[in-house]
Amino acid sequence: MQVNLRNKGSITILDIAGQVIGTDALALKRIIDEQVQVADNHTEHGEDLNLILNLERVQMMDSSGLGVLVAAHTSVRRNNGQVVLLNLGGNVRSLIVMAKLMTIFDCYDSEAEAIAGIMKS
Amino acid sequence: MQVNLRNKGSITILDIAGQVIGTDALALKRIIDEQVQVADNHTEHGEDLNLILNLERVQMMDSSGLGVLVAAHTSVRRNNGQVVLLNLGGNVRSLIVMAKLMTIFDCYDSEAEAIAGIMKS
Amino acid sequence: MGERSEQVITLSLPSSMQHVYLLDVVVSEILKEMDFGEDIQEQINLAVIEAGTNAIKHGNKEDLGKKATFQFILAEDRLTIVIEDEGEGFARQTVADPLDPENLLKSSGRGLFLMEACMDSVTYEAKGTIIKMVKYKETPDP
Amino acid sequence: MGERSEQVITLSLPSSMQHVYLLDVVVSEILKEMDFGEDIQEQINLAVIEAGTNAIKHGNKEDLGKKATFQFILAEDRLTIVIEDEGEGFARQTVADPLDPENLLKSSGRGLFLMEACMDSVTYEAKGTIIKMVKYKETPDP
Ligand SMILES: Nc1ncnc2c1ncn2[C@@H]1O[C@H](COP(=O)(O)OP(=O)(O)O)[C@@H](O)[C@H]1O
Ligand SMILES: Nc1ncnc2c1ncn2[C@@H]1O[C@H](COP(=O)(O)OP(=O)(O)O)[C@@H](O)[C@H]1O
Repeated sequence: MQVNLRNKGSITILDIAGQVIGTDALALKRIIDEQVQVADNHTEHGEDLNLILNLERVQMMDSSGLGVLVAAHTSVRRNNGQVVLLNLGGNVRSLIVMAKLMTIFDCYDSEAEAIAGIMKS
Repeated sequence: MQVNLRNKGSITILDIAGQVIGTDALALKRIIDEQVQVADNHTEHGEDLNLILNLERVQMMDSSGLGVLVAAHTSVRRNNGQVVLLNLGGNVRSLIVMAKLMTIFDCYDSEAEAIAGIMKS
Repeated sequence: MGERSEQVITLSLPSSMQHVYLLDVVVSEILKEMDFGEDIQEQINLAVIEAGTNAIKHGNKEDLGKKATFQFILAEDRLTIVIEDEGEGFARQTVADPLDPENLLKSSGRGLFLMEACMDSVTYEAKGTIIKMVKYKETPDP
Repeated sequence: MGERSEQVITLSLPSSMQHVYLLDVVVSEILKEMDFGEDIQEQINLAVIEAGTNAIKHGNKEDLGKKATFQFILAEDRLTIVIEDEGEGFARQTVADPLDPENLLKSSGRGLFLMEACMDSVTYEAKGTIIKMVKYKETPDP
């Protein structure tokens, strides 16, 4: 798994590639937790945390990867922010559909739409 | 393994890619034997068989792959032709060096040189 | 049918999550050898990763002295995968349903559900220390 | 040293040459997990393919009922690979030297030579039905 972090204004974008299974799911959780930590420290100054997870290049995800998405959703919500998903491939999409998680995540097919989606809410 | 056959004048070029091990070595042997067969049928009309084996995209070769090269050398020689090797990668080169087969094969780093080499002899 | 041409490939791993990737490449290569469609390959891969992760984590509790063993039984019409761990087992029926709305926001508990969703049959034997999963090449006859 | 952190991965295959590719991906993944350099990885890969091919072809004579078994013993300073077949074995010293000029044009007979050239040590046990190969991470202490 490779994760690339970028910022667009107040939004943090994670471009995730490869397999999100096993120890890599754990590693992704740690990266997201760090972002939450940073936002926590800034919240006093009124900053929200909004995350776009770009899953375009994720080849495989298992239930622990899915668990990381859900955990991210929960902890980011606590910071008044949201996690949205970008570019779901067939595999990841059917995983999320199977687990009935489509209602929890807003999903977008372009970065501009994802950013607009976050701004609106 | 993938093999692509091309002709440049009277010379047949085999572009070989992938792994030349196990059953694929056998498959390569069959392809080369077929070329020899075709040349055999034409020899009455004075045609020689000359083969360039382009190994640029060979990722791995084992002793059975090496055996195919040697067998090709022997049967093509019988047809008054020669087998030359093109674009040896580090792996294949060290395999051939280890097996002391450098004296048997002429090796080239460009197709033009390989063709010129065959024409001269 | 196909019994005579059954081939068994066995892989046994020390119980470390680092070896899950090895499991993944083995399954992928076996599926390439067989004639499963691409979507089906991904489903089987996922089910084996889930079962392997459970055997290593929940069964053997990542004790490197304990092994997770995978048997791949290749038949003409189906692939059977038997996963065995050296743990204490568990009772399938005591595991909560991850689709229950009150469980949707839990970050774990979806592995068995996904295994069962991806395979044609999943059975639990020897108190849950042996899991047998089957995927048919086409829908099995009724 | 490193004895305590030894991990054993076992793969057992029906004796068909089609499974040599599975062997290759397993070795490649194990070598990725360990810290061998790229050149060394290729040498080990080659040695295992040669030994596996011999076990399947010469040892088990491609009898699908017979297994070729590969044990990968991962230690901190070395990888040991034990290959076992269910054949009748052979005597290493009776195999002709492929570097002998009179053998150079033979199309076979280079497998054992390459195995021995690529690994730090190769030993033949149980009449040649078990081959044990070792590669150290760095040159072993004298
Ligand atoms: N091989 C196993 N050995 C012991 N317990 C297991 C095993 N597999 C699953 N379990 C139990 O079933 C529960 C649900 O497993 P699963 O659905 O895979 O979700 P998760 O692994 O995220 O907890 C686990 O938390 C564990 O208690
Ligand atoms: N596992 C084995 N069981 C029985 N005989 C073997 C085994 N490995 C090698 N041999 C014998 O040693 C010979 C040389 O093997 P090798 O150097 O690998 O060359 P090749 O496989 O091309 O013949 C084989 O032809 C075979 O007779």
